[in-house]
Amino acid sequence: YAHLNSRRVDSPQLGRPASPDVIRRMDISVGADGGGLPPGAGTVAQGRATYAAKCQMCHGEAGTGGIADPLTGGIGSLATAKPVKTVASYWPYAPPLFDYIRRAMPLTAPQSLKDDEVYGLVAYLLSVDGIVAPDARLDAGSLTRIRMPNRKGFISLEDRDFDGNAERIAPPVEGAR
Amino acid sequence: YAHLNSRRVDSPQLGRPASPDVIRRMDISVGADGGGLPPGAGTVAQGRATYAAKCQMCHGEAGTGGIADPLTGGIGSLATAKPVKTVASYWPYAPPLFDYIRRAMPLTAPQSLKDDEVYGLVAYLLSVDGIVAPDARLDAGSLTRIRMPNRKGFISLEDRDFDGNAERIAPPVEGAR
Amino acid sequence: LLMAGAITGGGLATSVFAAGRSPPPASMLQPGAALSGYGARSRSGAAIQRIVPELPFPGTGSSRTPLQLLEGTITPNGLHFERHHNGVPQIDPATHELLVHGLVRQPLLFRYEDLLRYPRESRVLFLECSGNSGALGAPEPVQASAGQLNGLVSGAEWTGVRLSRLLGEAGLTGEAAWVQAEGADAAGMVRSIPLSICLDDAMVALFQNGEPLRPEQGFPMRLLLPGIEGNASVKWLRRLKVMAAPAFSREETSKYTDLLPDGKAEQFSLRMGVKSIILNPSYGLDLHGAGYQEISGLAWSGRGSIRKVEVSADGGATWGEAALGGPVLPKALTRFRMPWRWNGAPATLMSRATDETGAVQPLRAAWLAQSGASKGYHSNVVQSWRVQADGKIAHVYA
Amino acid sequence: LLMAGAITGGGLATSVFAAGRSPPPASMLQPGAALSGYGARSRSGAAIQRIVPELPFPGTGSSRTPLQLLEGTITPNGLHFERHHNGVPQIDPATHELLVHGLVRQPLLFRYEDLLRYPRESRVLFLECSGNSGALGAPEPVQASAGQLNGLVSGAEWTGVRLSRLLGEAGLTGEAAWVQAEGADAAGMVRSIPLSICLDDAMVALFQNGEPLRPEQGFPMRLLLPGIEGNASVKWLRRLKVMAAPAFSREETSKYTDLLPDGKAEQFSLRMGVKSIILNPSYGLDLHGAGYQEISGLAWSGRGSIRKVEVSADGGATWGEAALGGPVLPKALTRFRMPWRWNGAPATLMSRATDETGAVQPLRAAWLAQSGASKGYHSNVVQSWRVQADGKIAHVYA
Ligand code: HEC
Ligand code: HEC
Ligand SMILES: [Ca+2]
Ligand SMILES: [Ca+2]
Ligand SMILES: [Ca+2]
Ligand SMILES: [Ca+2]
Ligand SMILES: [Ca+2]
Ligand SMILES: [Ca+2]
Ligand SMILES: [Co+2]
Ligand SMILES: [Co+2]
Repeated sequence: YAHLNSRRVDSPQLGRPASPDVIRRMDISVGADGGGLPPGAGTVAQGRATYAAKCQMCHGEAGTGGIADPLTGGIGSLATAKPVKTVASYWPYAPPLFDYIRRAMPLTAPQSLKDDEVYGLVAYLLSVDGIVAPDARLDAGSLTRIRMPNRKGFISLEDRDFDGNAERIAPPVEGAR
Repeated sequence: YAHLNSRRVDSPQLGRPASPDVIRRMDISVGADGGGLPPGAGTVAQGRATYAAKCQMCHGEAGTGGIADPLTGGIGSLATAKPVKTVASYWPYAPPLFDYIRRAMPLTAPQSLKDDEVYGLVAYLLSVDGIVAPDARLDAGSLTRIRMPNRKGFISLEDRDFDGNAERIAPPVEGAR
Repeated sequence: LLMAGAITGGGLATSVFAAGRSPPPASMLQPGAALSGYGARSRSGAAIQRIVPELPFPGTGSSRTPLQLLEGTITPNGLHFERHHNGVPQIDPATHELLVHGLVRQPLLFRYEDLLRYPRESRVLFLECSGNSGALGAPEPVQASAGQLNGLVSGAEWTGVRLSRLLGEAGLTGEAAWVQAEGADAAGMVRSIPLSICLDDAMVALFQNGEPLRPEQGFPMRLLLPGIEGNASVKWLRRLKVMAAPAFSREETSKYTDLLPDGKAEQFSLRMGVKSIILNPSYGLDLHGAGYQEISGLAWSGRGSIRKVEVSADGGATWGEAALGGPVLPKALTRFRMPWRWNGAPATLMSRATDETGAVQPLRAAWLAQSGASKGYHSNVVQSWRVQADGKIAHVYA
Repeated sequence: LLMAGAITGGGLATSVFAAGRSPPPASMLQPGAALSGYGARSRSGAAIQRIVPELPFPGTGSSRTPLQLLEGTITPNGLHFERHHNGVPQIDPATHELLVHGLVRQPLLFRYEDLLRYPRESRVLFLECSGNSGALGAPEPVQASAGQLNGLVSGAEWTGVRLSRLLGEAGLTGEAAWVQAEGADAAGMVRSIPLSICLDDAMVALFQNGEPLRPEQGFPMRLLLPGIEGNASVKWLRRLKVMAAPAFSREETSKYTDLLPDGKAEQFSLRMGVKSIILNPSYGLDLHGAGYQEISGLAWSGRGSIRKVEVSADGGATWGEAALGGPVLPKALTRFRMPWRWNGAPATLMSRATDETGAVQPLRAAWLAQSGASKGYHSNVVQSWRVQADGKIAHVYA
């Protein structure tokens, strides 16, 4: 990237250095590899209680049947005529679930959950379908080691220049009715 | 225009024939040749009275000094450093004055004047600078025969494809300060 | 006043409406409205509204551009489609900052007023939600307007700062291959984007059709990735993290991935395909009767310019090439028009676009064979409107 | 809540904002606004308003587009300049009709809904009032914003019916050479237009930037004459009369004629010249300090496309060629940009455009020599902004 990094003469160069403290405050993201997971822990039981109090109203009992996206169930349905995409059936990695719940849920009060509560919620949700044990206690390490059912379910289109459209795969059937 | 007039195949042809009566109702325009002037007549005295009642409030006494465009005076000023453009000094034809007053004035009640009132107003306004006699009575014929002071003051740009911009007349003085 | 009916010519009526004249319209008889600081639409123009569904959470979902009621290729800012994940935030530009960090030599913060001082570029571009036209996968054709079916696409002239300029200022390091973008909305939405796309024609957009961005389109700043599915053009842009690998966040795993019939899912299918839709006539815009009718619609491709659009009025048995409105721009909506004379017999109207790479818009059957009905994303199938004998128009599968 | 300052890493704080985190912005902590039918501008965006003067008659005069606050080449419909002669009428499209009569084989009436069924075309075009930049004739440079000085020009994507199509339907006769257009406003404004212009690229415009025209721009229909002075693009179009000669009405004699120093006046000077204006930096947009500064502005010509724009930062001693934003379209606004590094010393910025015919924007001195200071119309002189040592910007005559 030398050419790009040196392209400064026709630019005002107004970016101000960001300190590690500022970055830490602004970036709460967690990667698929568990990078960014905070200290803390939570159990299935704690998560069940938090879920009942803060999530059930929208996502339904045990993560399904509410007015919001279903979170549990559907494992094994992806190749059927009626695939059910849930956290349990479709997500490939567990750490991004921590990330998403912490940043975006509950819908009515985002970023209000404590880190321990988030660990508990992930534990509870993943225990519903037996992805983790009923007595599991999750922290950064154990959460990162979880292997989701759909871990191998995705095909990256990086080698196809990120173009997965039908017309780049099969030619149209000319004039077909 | 044969080619244009026959270009109908790719058009829906939705124009509905307009009767002479509809045209007469919609078209009150008067051309420079007096075409379109209605029956009726008005004198300078009648126009002065109408003017005082309906125009003076905006255009000022005798057509000047009000908050709206000056209508009188300025004859002979066009070539000076301070040209004064008025009906009297600048307009080339009288019939369009009838047209304009009837269609657009008074500003607060357009198309409320009777045709006789319009004849009177034109007579009065043009009498201020002696373009018509103080006792003039104008009708379609006499109004059309009026010769305005600036009758010959305009140069049509028809032969220059309607482009009178400075840069089509003289080349820019390159690099001048 | 004497009204219409008076004898014309030599009549002696003195009313202004003498000689058989009826009153001019009211608009010509009284002064109109004053000059104003920001014009409003006409009464009937104001009836054109985005299509807003009933939602359980009113800030989470999409509103659609009523494409069939609009013209040209520019969408008015107020009618640009919306897709939000937890509502439209009110952001104070004076306190909003953009952080560029991660695998860079120097992490940097940019204020809004800073970005306003950078070199700018303008591009006329479409933005399309990956889920646009997803209803075309339904077993039976949904009887809905072209906007209801396809309204998650809009076009605008966007102006902003080339993203590569900001990334270059921070200085990229050798392992950099992905960028995580984050929005300052209540979803804190994040998305991992290939660095190659960020260094291509991506911009941080600040203006839309000449004005500052509107809140729904990401004021004070948004990421704008030409030709890429709309969700990745993160609104209310707050943070860009240069990474070696994607974060595999919710939006690029649980959502915006393309499930195939075998249960696998294509991930990072980012570029939108070549597509066209007939907007006029279409469902809800029935024909008045046999005769001339212009067939008009929009075509676009995430790969670049539209090369041609073909139109059929016989369900695809024969095709004719439509005229493309100029200018034809890459990754922008292109208006196409085809003169047609309806003879009153039932007809099935279709359009099919080809882009500058030679890619041809797929027929629905071909798309289904490759994608499966539950894909839901990247639907660019050829659509069909059936003109019935009474002029009513139905959505059909040809 | 624990706030910034807490020790990071191994701290046992249980608050969501532990470990030295300060609260995210409010926009990320509560759901945002719901989806809406027609989006509104941001608070700061809404501060951008047309420049409306104090007028004795609030419907008679002009409001200007604040060009220096906008971007790109498309003017938002709400900010398009206005010029009215007795206010903005409210017209019911259901009862409005267009009459085509005069030297035609068959006089015709067209309803709004009729015109909506005709073949359409879209063009991105500028519209400029003949009096735009008239203040440049003042003996001393007026200290006012670029919008105040030049805001009687705007750009939009216009869509409508080619005028030649309607004239052809009525059928033109041999003597036809002029067309009188009339608006349904309280001025009943009429204008005689050469038939050659009406048969060229003229249209009856029905849409603007995708929406129906706004009332101030002539809803439900207006005449649109590309490259021709704005007044002749009659709004609220009601009647077209084909004639053998002009009517010499008020707008083409008393107004919109160009008085020369010898007292004669050029009449039917209809085409707008080649012109450019620097919008950034400009009066009111002072520089923050020495360093990089993009010079940006707009260029256009009533004759067609812009071929090039040259920019000078030394009062015209030397010139450099600016980059033109794509697409460069005929009779449309073209954005130009020039990188510049201000060294802190006083500088005089100028732009000069050349159009596709080779015509070059005139210097003020040359324009005055040909036109005289009292011309008032068709002012397209090269303008100059003086950047003072403190960064403040003044309007100067170079
Ligand atoms: C007021 C309603 C509401 C509440 C309360 C709520 N959610 Fe959600 N949740 C939603 C909505 C709506 C979405 C989809 C958001 C979108 O479209 O981006 C969602 C999405 C999710 C998802 C993503 C599902 C997927 O597969 O993409 C997860 C996980 C989730 N919620 C977990 C939770 C948890 C844990 C809680 C409790 C702390 C919770 N939610 C509370 C409404 C709610
Ligand atoms: C309420 C104010 C008002 C009243 C009353 C009024 N006028 Fe006017 N007049 C104006 C304005 C304003 C203009 C300029 C309109 C424009 O800019 O198009 C004008 C323009 C004119 C012009 C065109 C001048 C030129 O050289 O272009 C004439 C002639 C005229 N008025 C005549 C009259 C007559 C005759 C009456 C009385 C019946 C009248 N006016 C009443 C405000 C008024
Ligand atoms: Ca490229
Ligand atoms: Ca989005
Ligand atoms: Ca995708
Ligand atoms: Ca031409
Ligand atoms: Ca006008
Ligand atoms: Ca002129
Ligand atoms: Co989307
Ligand atoms: Co004008």
